[in-house]
Amino acid sequence: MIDAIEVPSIDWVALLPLTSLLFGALLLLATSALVPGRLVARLAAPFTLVVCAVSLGASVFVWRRLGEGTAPFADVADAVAIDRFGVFVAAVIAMAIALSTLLAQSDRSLQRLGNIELYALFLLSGSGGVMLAMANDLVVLFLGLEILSIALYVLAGYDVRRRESREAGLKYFVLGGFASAFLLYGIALLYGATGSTNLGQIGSFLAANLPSHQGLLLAGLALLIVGLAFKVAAVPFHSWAPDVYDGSPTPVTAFMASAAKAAAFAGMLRVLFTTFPTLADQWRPVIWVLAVGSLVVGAFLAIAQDDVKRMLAYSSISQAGFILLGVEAGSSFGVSSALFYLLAYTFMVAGSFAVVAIVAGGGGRPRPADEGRVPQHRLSAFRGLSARRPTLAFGFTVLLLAQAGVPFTSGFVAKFGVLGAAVGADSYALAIVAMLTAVVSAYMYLRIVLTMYLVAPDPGAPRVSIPAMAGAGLVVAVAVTIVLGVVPGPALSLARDAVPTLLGAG
Amino acid sequence: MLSALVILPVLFAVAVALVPARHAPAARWLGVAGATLVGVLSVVVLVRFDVGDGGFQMVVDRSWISELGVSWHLGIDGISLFLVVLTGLLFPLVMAGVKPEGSAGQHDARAYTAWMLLLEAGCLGAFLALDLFVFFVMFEVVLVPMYFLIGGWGHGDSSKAATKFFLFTMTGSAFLLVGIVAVAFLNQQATGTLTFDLVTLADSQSLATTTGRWLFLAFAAAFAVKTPVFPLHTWLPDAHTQAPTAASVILAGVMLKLGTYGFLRFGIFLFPEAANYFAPLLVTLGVIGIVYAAVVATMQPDLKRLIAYSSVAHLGFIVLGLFAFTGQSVTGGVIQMVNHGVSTGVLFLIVGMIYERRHTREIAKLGGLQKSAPVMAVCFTIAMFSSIGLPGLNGFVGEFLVLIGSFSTRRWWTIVATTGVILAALYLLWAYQRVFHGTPEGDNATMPDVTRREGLVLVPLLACIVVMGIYPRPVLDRIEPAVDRLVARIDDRSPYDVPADGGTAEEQR
Amino acid sequence: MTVTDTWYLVLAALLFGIGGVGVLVRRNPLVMFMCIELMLNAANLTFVTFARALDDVGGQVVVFFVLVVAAAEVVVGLGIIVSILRRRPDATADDLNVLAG
Amino acid sequence: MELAVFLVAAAFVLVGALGVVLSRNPVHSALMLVLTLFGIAVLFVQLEAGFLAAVQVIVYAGAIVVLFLFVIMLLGVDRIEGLARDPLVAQRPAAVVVMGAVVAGILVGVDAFSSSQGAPSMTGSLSGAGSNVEKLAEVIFTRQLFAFEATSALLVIAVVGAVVLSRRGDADSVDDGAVGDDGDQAVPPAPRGVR
Amino acid sequence: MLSAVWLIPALPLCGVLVLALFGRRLGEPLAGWVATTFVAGSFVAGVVTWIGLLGHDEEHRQVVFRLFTWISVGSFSVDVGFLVDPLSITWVLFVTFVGALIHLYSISYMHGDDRFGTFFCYLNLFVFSMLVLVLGDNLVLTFLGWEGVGACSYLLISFWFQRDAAATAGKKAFVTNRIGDWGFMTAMFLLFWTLGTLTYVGGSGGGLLSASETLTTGTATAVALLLFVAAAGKSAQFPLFVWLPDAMEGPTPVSALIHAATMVTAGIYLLARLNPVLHLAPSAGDVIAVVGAFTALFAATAAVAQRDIKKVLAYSTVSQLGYMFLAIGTGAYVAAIFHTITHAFFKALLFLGAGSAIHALDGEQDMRRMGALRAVLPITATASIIGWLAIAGVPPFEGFFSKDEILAVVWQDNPGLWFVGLLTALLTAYYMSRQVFLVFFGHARWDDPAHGSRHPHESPALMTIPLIVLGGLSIVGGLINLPGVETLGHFLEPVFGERELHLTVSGASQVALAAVAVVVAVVGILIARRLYLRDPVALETGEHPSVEPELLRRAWGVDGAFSAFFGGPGRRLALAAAAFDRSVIDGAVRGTASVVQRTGQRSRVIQSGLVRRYALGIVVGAVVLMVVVAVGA
Repeated sequence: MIDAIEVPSIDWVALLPLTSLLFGALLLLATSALVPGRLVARLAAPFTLVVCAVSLGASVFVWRRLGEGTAPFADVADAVAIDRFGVFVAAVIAMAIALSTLLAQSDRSLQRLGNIELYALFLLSGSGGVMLAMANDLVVLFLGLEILSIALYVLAGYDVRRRESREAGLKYFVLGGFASAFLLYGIALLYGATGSTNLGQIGSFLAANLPSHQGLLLAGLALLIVGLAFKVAAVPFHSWAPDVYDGSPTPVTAFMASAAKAAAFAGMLRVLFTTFPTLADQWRPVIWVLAVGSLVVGAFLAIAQDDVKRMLAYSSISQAGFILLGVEAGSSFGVSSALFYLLAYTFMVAGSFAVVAIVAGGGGRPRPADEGRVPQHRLSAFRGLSARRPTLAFGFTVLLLAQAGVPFTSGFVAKFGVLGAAVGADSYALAIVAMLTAVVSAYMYLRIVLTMYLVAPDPGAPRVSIPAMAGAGLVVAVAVTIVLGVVPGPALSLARDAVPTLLGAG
Repeated sequence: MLSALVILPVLFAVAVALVPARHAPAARWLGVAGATLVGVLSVVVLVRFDVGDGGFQMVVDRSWISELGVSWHLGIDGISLFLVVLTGLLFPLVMAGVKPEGSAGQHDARAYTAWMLLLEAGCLGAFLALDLFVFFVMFEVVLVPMYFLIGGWGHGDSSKAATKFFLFTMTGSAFLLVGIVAVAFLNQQATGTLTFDLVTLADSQSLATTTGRWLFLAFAAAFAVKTPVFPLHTWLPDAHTQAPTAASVILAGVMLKLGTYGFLRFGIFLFPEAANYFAPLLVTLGVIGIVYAAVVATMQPDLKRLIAYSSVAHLGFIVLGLFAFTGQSVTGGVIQMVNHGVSTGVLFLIVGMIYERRHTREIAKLGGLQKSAPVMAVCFTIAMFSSIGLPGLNGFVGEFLVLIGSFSTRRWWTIVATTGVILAALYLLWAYQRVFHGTPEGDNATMPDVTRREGLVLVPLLACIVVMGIYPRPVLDRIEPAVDRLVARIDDRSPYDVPADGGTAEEQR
Repeated sequence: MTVTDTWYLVLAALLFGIGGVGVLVRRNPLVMFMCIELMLNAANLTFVTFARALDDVGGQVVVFFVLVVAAAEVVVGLGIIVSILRRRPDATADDLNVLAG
Repeated sequence: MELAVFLVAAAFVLVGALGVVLSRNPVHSALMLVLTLFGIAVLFVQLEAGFLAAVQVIVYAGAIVVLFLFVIMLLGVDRIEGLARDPLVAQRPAAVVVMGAVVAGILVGVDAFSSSQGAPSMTGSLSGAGSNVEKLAEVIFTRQLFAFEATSALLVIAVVGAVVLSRRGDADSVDDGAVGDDGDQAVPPAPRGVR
Repeated sequence: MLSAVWLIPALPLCGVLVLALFGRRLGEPLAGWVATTFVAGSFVAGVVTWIGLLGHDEEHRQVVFRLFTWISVGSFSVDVGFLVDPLSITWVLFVTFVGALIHLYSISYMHGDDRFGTFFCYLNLFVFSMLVLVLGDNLVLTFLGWEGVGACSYLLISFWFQRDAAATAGKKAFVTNRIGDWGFMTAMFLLFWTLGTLTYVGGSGGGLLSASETLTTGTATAVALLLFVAAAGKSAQFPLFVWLPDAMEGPTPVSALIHAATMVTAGIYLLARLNPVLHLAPSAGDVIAVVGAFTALFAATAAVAQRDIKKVLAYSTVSQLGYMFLAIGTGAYVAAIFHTITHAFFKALLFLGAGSAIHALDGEQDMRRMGALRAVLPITATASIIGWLAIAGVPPFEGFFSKDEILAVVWQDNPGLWFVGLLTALLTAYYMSRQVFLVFFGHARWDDPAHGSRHPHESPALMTIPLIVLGGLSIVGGLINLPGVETLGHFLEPVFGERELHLTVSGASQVALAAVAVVVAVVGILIARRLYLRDPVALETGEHPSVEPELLRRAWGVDGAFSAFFGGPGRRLALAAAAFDRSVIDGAVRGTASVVQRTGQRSRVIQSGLVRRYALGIVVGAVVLMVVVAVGA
């Protein structure tokens, strides 16, 4: 009576960037359960790095394959988009995981809490991000987002002994749940308006018959954007970000600011750009509002902070505003600029938080009195860093200047790109707002630089030691930041090739 | 060749930064060697420059970021030639001749030298760039080394001044960046290719009048801040006052010229119509700057601040010249950029020497220094006279050309600007009197005179002041063809009937 | 009087609204969480309503996945809440304000 | 008949929802949640989603709410929450107004729906032959196979999360009670605008 | 012979270089001798050139030597080149001659100064600049010299820079001159704009001098007046004369050379050089004549009450320069130049004499503490008496001829101005007599116990030789342009041509006018004698307060008014501008910064840390987005 269900064909290789992360996590968990002793714990970080490398390798492979004859396609019954866009973001996320792992491995207090679950959650969360980026179905998008988020709730509250970490976990969870309810409701309305959750089907439906009464459609779209904007921490959905970034263990913050942001932007870009181009006149003003809000709030609140971690949190809001410039443009140049920005920002922000972690003593000898207390993120902890740790200070300076958009760093090229996209889309006002808030932000970056270089260190300042892993991560981040600033060509052309198209239509 | 001018200092900067800490003093001399090499290169460029050619020479054009249509496009013409040479020569001089300030413990010769070299690279890059992107990159990147030099080796509340400098300039550049991007993308919409190439963009002229005017304003915002044009000048006195001597010299001598050079090379070249349209505004501001800054300068209690305001006044002359759009005035403006660099450079150097010896720049605390340091007084006097515009010294040539050229198109403003000549004498001589004249007391009486090392820095610059005042022909001959080309561009759109080769009013009747 | 789909949709919207208000006005994190569940259920009801209106299975399948998500969320969410309330049983959402500014 | 069922179920749903929000005791809230979930299950039946109705009752009412109650009891936090007034100025009216605006916005969209609709049966017909469960199963294992597999990751996370969060954080002796637990017991600090 | 012209400025320039590089090593007195030699050489070169010029016939006495192109952009081009014509060579001769004598005098006068070499370096530089001024073949080069002499004047006035008065005076001189320079520059711009050239002779359009005949009256008037502003600054005409009395703070040879004989005549030279422009602007000429006459009278009244021996001479110089401008304005260029030359001789003589007296009294400059020096300083006294008689206009001394010529021409043009001139002549005779009586006659008042015992003695030969030479010239100098013969007038004929206003009054009238002038001079002398040599109190105290009112000593308070303006409203204006810059303009910048910062601080409130507020924010955002979407649609 029941017909045999015909399982859809699956191109497993194409899914490798995603599955390698997922299986890596499972393997890690399974091994740790089966093999006793500290061996697994010791090998967990290298293993995670290997998993990231495999994922990255798979991404490269799939990228190549997509370039050589294979057109982008929708896999697993049109639920997953196999295209260079997804692969690009998958690669970014894999790199972000790797950097965060390096950072976490150097964080003693996290290590004492057990690192295996940490890395597993990184990998799982990352796989959710990749899923989000590759989603060709709103259900997959929702699931990807939830996988990403739920793992992050845990990660934010990972350091349960610390009050800040717990608070961050709860805030993120409550607000995240609240926002995903909006997202889900939006998907429901879109489903009602179009009859499908599949992006390809929605896209072709809208292309064929744009309903005269768009109320349902637009309400759904608005709520969908609410959910995604929450994840990218765009104003006015940003309010969780400073507190959660501040309270979470620093490696987790780095992960949130890089991987999670990239994934959410990927989802936003794909949905808006491929599926709803016909509604561009409606969603572009929305993104415009989000962009201006993020730029202004991010910049103005950042300068009022005394805590470097919080400064960087607000800075990440303003950077999100810049990326939204590329989204707002609604052009393929805008998309590729946003992608380049994501790539560049991943390294900038991961490196920056690495410095915060190092200075906060994540790698130093734990001082019992400090344990569990507010860590040394305050600006005063950076006083005279150039005298104490010139290389570290220099590295941080490069990363900060990159975020300020100083030439010969990836940040400049990234800003240039999104600005170009905005201007190309005639959004002059937005471009000017962006550049002026960049000046305001620059004040904040300069304040940190100033403190490191021009203020004498406190006499009793603790010795800052740079743990090998975090140091390596920092070196990579700085190097990439500079290289992308001097020879951005290759990366730009990768981003250009990664502009998505509507898949699985019909 | 030109690429080497930009890249060499960077390489040396990296090398200097990599010198081990215990050899830090050697780093300085490595840096000086690098700067000297660049200086020699710039002289080679000067020698190889084809005098009669008004176009770009020694052009380098390589693809850099093809994805964005950006190319590494460098070239030199009469307008940039002497700015490049000035940069090439000023840097080794100040690096070798000026002991970096800052307490011994804090001072790191490596960092200082490396920043200086990076600054040099940026300045040269900006002067040589023929690609808007490259120009902007260089224009913006110079802020960083300057920020560190002012902040790290400055005096007083230097970090605040450095931040003010950085942010003020960056605000201007914000508009410039939007403008540059807009020019390129509008051109792309019109022609289909995305390029930032100056010449291509200038030739295609695809902009509507109103758009061109807006974009010119965006460009002008950045350049007006950098120049600085009244009323955007207030960062300059602060920056100068707190900056270390070497940075002050470079700031006044080279970096301010990025603004006026930008006006000329990019503002006027790309938007001749808009430049014409806004010329009255800029001329007005320039002239206000001349008079206003001079008046303000008279009352400055700090010698360095006073000279900083004199810079504002001098750059007002340059702006007047550039926007009067005659061959003489623009040529005068260009040569005045160089002149101001040299003479104000000397003034700042001497103020630095005084500060090094007396630990103050407050005019009230100085006096009678001519008695204790006669050679220094002579050097100051020469530079002062140059600054005042005494004929026979270089300052006169530029100022006079600016004024005589401007007179034909901006008569009344020129007459007002000429009063700046009176005021300049007033505030400089008064300052000189208070600092050098009178009977020295206390530490002023025992202040040592110029040392040999300092003399070696001053002498070439003073020689330059005299030689360029007496025989400016070689300089003018090289500047003029390029300026003529530029002026011819504007004249096509000028409401004034000024023949390109400057016929007379009589002939016109 | 026939019950049209609109009735269901309006009901769902009201439920969503009540849930939303609940999150905003309640201070007990557990109750706030319950209110979020209300909102998810509102979405579910909408899906199922649309599924019938469109004569499409897809909507119902989505609900299935939402249930799984809700379950996972509950596990993690309650874990976090427990970790807080265990240390301070009378803590309300308003008390969590160490991180601010 | 349909009307009656709908009205009763809707009443369950709304009363339950209001009960969740208005009960001062979290235990009551949890029980009211059950009421709502039950009402929704009834509506699911009405909407030809029998399987989902069952799952709703079993999973939601059965498992999830029990978890809630378990936590409440475990922690003994079944304290009465003073609802008389909200310490946050204007929070309540603002909440009602803005949430009302959202609902109003959705209702505008819903109204519009009556005259426009999406493409029918894109995934598969609901009314065709076969049981509801069969149809669901087919979609889950074909169209939504990927999503189905993805849920596994979600469950793994839930497990790992539970493990991680349930640690007392005493992997280390320098910890909680002493310094680590940072004075949560102290008088709660007043809400601060600026730190 | 003419090709020696480049040597004229080149020799002093060599002197400058030599002294700048080796001045200290040469030391005293060698540095002085070197400098003197170079200037003397320059004089010789000048004479050679002059002889060469005489070799040309009258129409061709205008030779240009171009060395190199100085500044050239587009149509604007000026050379470094020398224009040799009667006008320039006249100046060259008396400048180098008087200059050489004063150099010589300075060797002794500056004895013992520790910046001996520097002094001569500056002096040489001055002579060089002055020669460039007069020889330059274009206005810009003239301007170079013009500014050069100004700068040297500045350096030399404030030579004793330790003295505040000297430093201030130097600055004042330069800045006041700069006001004139504004006129000079603007005149150049106007000329270039209308004529397209600034080269006097040759080049496009045949040169400035011939092309200027095409100027409209309006332009010509504007140019003439602007040039007069320039001349007024340099030649200390009202109201820009204020710097000259103060300039007496410089060493006396400087006063003699720069502030009496040469530099201050640059204004005369400039106007004479551009006489074609002046010719087209009769109303400008009137202005010049009136201002000149007024200045002459005004300064003479001020001279009456001065106590400082040099101040008397300074105001006298201003007054005499007023005569020259009166002549220029009237169109009597030759008369003006004639008076310039005679003035150079007798005023240099008077200054050097005064210097000698000051020297003898160890720097005493107050005439009230002089007197009866005739006995101890016979040569100085004799020379000064010659100078006195010359300036007073007593025949046959040279001043009589030159002043008489001016008065005659002015009578012919405007009797009103003639009367002013005559009044001035009266005052001149009076105040110069007063000076001579106070210094050389009467009682010796220098041995004031309060100031210690003094033993004045005659100056050394190096100082007296120039006195003797100049004294001789002051007697016979009138020969160069005797009425009826007019050697100078004929020599300068090619320069001015028919633009020169020639005397047309009858010979009898001329004699009558001369007689009046002589009478006036004698009356002036007699009044002075009555007041200062016949009054016992005045003999004793060296002053006669009733005829030396304070107001006149302060030159009618003009200088005070200037100082009050610059020290008062001017200073306040500058202070206000500085305050405006600090508070308003920079205040706007700082204000923006602080507003941004404060906004940031204030907005932190929204980040309250309260989850429910955040959730509310999300809902608000959702509403906003829905509205925007709806509006966008």
